[in-house]
Amino acid sequence: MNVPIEYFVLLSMALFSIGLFGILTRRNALMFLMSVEIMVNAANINLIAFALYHGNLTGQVFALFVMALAAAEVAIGLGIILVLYRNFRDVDVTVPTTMRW
Amino acid sequence: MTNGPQLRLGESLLPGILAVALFGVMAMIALNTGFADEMVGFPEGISVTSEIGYALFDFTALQSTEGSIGNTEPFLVSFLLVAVVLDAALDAALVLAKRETEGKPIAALSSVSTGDSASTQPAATDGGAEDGSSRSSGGEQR
Amino acid sequence: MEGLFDYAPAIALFPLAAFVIALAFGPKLPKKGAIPGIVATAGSLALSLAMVAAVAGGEEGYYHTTLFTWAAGDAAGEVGEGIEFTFGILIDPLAALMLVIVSLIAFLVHVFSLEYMNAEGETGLPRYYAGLGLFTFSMLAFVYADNLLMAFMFFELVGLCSFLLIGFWFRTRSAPSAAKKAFLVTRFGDYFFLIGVVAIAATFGTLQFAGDDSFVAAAEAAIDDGGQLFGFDAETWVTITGLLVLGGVIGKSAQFPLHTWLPDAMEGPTTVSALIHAATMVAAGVYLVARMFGYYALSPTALAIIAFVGGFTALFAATMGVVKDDIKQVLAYSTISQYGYMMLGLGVGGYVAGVFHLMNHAFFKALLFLGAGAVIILMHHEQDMWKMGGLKNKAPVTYYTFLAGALALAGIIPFSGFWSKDEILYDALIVGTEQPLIMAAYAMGLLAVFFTGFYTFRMVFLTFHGEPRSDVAEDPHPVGWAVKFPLIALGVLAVVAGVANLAPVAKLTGLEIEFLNEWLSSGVEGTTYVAYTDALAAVYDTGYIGTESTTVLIAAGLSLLLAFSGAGLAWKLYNVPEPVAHKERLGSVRETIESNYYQDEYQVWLAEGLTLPLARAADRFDQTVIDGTVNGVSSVSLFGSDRVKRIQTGIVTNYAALIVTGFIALVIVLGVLGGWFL
Amino acid sequence: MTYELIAFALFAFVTLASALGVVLLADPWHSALMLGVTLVSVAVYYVMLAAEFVAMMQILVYVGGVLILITFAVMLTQRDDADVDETDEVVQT
Repeated sequence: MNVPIEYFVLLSMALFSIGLFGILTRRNALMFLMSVEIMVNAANINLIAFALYHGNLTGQVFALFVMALAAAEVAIGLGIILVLYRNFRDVDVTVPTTMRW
Repeated sequence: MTNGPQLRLGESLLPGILAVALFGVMAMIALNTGFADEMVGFPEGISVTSEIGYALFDFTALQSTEGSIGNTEPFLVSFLLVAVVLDAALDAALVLAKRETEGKPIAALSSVSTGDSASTQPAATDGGAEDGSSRSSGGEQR
Repeated sequence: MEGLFDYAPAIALFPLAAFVIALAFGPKLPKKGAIPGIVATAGSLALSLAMVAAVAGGEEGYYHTTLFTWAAGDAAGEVGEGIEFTFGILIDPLAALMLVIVSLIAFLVHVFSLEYMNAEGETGLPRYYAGLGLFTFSMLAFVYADNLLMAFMFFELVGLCSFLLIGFWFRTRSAPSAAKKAFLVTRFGDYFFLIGVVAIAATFGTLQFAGDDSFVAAAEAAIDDGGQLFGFDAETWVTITGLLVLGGVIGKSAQFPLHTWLPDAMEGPTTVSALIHAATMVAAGVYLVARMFGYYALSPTALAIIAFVGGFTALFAATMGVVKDDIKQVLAYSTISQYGYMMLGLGVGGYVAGVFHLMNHAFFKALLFLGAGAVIILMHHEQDMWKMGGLKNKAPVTYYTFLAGALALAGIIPFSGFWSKDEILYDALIVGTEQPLIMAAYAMGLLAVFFTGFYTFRMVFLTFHGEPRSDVAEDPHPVGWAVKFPLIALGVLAVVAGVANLAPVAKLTGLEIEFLNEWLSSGVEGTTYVAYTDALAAVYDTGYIGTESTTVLIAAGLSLLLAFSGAGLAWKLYNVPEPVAHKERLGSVRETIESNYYQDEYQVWLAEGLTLPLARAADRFDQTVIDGTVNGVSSVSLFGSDRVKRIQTGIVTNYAALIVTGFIALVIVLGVLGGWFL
Repeated sequence: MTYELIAFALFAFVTLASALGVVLLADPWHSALMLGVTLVSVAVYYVMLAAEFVAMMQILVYVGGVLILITFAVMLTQRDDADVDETDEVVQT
C-alpha cells in the first residue's frame, strides 16, 4: 500500500467538512440527509483506512455496521421528511419553528 | 425538469465558513500527528471477507490464528442489535409514512385516490383534512 | 432492692400520664383532672421513696442506665471521640433526694389545688392540671437525666410549662405579659446554656454527668494533661463552658441580673408559684449546678463567680423584699434571695450546704406559698398585706404552720432554715478568710440575713397580728382539710428537716449526726461529696478564726444575731394593733428600692434602646443587602435568560452552527492544552 | 510516485468535486445524482484499502438502497409551482 494514511485522513476530513458545509448552508431537509450521508462516508473511510493501518478487521466490521445504521437512518429520515412535507407543504427546515421560544 | 445543473451560491453560504474552519483545525491536527510510515496491512493468503464473516458470527475457532489479523473482536451481539435497529427503522418509516383517516390507517402506498381528489387543503399530520371531512387528500400519492 | 430501679422511669411517667388524662378526659372527670394528678404524684412520691431506699440499701448505691440512644456519630470532639446522644437515667443520692422533694411538693400542691382551684369554681381546670402534670413530669425527668443534653431538653420543657402555668389566667392583662416575660428572660439565659451544651459536646465528645466517660472526668483529664482546647488553656476553657451553662442557671434560678421575671411570675395561681419556687422551675438551676458540681469544681474562677453572684443576689433581693406590700411579692423576693444563698453555698464549695438549703428551702418555701395561698383564700383573694391583720386567732392552723415556715426562712434556731443557711455562711466564712472576694460575698450574705429576718416577720406580723384592717379580714373564708393537710405536713418538715445535717452541733460535739454528708458521700465515683472535697482542696484554702469551734460559733452567732435583730425590728415596728408603713424613713432610698432598683427599666431600655435598633439595622441589612443580592442574582438570571433564549430559534441550521462552533472551540482548547498543534 | 498514488489523487479529486456538487447544486435532484457519484468513488478507496467486501456493500447498500430512497424522496417532495398544479401533485414514480 503506497498511499500514506495521512492522505486518507485528510480526504475524510475534507469530505466531512463538505458534508458539514452542506448542513450549515442548505435549508432543504433532503440536502440534510445527503450531507449526513457524505459525513458518514467520511467516517467510514477513516475506519477502513485505520483498519488496514492497524492490521485489524474491527474497523471494517464497524464500517459495515455504520452502513447498516446509515440505511436505517435514511429510512427514518425519509419518513420524517415526508411528514414534514405533508404538514408544511415544504421541506424547508426553517419553516417548522414551533419548538422555539 | 430538464434544466441544466445550477450552483446555489450567495449569502446563504456564510455559515459554511464554520465548516471550513473546522477543516482547517482538524487538518492542522492531522498534519501535526506523526503517523508511522508503513501500514501493518493484512497478511497474504487469507480471505478478508471470510474473516469479517467469522467476526460477525463469533466463529472464533475458524478465525485464522496465524498472522496478525486474528485479533478481531467478536461482534455477534452488535450484529444482532443492528439487525433489530434496522427492523425498528423499517417499522418506524412505515408508521411515519402512513396516514390515518379518523384513526383508521389507510394504505401507505396506493395508486388510486380514495376520496375526492380535488383537495385544496394541506393535509394534517394525523390524517384527514383540517375541515374534518373524511377525505384523504389525493395530494401526494405514492 | 436493686430490682426497684427498673421502675425508675415510671417516676416521671406517672405525671405524664396524668397530663395526658387531664388533657384528654379532664372535662369529664369529677374533679377536672385533680384525682389523676394526685394519684400520679403520690405514685411518684412512693417510687421516689423506694428509690431512696434502694440507693441506701443497694450495693452500688446508685443506678445508671441508658434507655435510648437517639443519635450516635463518629464525629470526634477536641478530646474523646464518637459523640452519642442518649436518654438515660442516673439515680444517685443527690437525684434520689431531689426526686423525693419534687414529687412530695408536687403531690402536696396537687392536694392543695383541690381547694384553692376547684373550690373557687375556676374555669379551665383540666388545662391547669394538665400543666401541673407536665410540669412535674419535666422536672422529675430533668432530675434523673444522666446527661447534659437530656437535662437541657427537660430544662426547656420546665420553662415551657412555667410559661403555660404563669399565664393560666390568660384573659387578664398582666398574666400573659408575666408569662411572656418569664419565658423570654429564662430563654435568654438558656441561650447561653445551649451554647454551653454544644461547646461541651464538641470539646469532650460526651455529655454524661457521671461515670468514667463523663465530661467531668474528661475535663479533669484534659486539665491534668495541660493541653490546649480550642486555643485556650484547658482550665480556661472549662471555665468558659461552665459559665455558659451557668447562664441557663442564672436565668432559671432567677439570679441577678436575670431575676426580674420571678416577681412577675406571681400572676399565676399561688399553687403554681409554690411549685415553681420550691421544687421545679427555680430549683432546676441550682440543681443543675449541684449535678455538674464536679465540673465547676475544676474551675476556681467559675466557682468564685457563682459565689459572688449568689451572695450579691441574696442581699439585693432581700432589700427589695422589705418594701413590698403584696404577700406573694415578698415571698418571691425571698425566693430569689434564698436561691442566692444556695449559689453562694455551692460557689464556696459547700456542696452539702447548698443541697441542704435547697431541700430545706423547698419545704419551707412551699409551706409559705401554700400558707399564702391559704391566706388568700381566707381573704377572698386579697393579697395586699395592709388589708389583712388579725388572722392569728381566726385561722390557727394556717398561722402556726406559716409561722414555722417564716422562722425557717428567717433562719431562727432550731428551725430547718437556720441549719442550712448557717452551714452555707460557715463555708463561705472559712473560705473567705483566705479569699477577699469570697469574704465580700460572705458579708453580703450575712447582711441579707438581717433583711430576711426583717421582711419575713414584717409579713407575718402584718398578716396575722394586730387588728383586722378590712372587712374580709374580720370574717375570713373557712379553709378545709385539703388546705390544712399540706400545710401541716410541710410545717412539720420545716421544723424538723434541719435534723438531716446538724453540722454545727456535730462540729462542736463530735457526734456523727451529719446524715446528709454521709448520704451524699456515696453514689457514682467522682460525683460524691468526698470526690468534690478532694477536688475543692486544690481550689480553695480554708482558714479558721481561732479554732474550728470558735469559727463555727462565730458564724452561727453572727447570723443568729442578725436574724434576731431583723425579726426584732419587725416586731417593734409592726407587731402593734395598728401598724403603719415606715417607708418614709428610708428617704430617697425608698424610691429606688420600690422600683426594684430600676432593673426592669434598664432591661427594657436595653431592649428598646440597644437591641431594637440593632435588630432594625439587621433587618435593614437583610432587606437591602442580602435580599438585594438575591433579587439581583435572580433578575440578572431572568434578564440573561430572556436574551439567551433567543438563541433557540427553532431553525435547525442555527443549532448545527452552534454545535459546530462549540466543537471547534473545544478542539482548539484541547489542542492547545494537549500540544496537538506543535 | 506510484500508480496507486496517482489513482488516489484522481479519485480524491472526483470524490471531493462531486461532494461539493452535492452541497452546492441548487436542484436536489442533481445533488442526489452527485451523491451517487460520490458514493461510488468512495467505494474505490475501500478497494484500495483491502476492503473489497465493504466496497461491495457500499455499492449495494448505499448506491442500491440509500441513494434510491433519496431519489425517491426527492421526487416525492419535488415542487415546481410553475409546472405542477398544487391540487394534482401526482409525482411519477
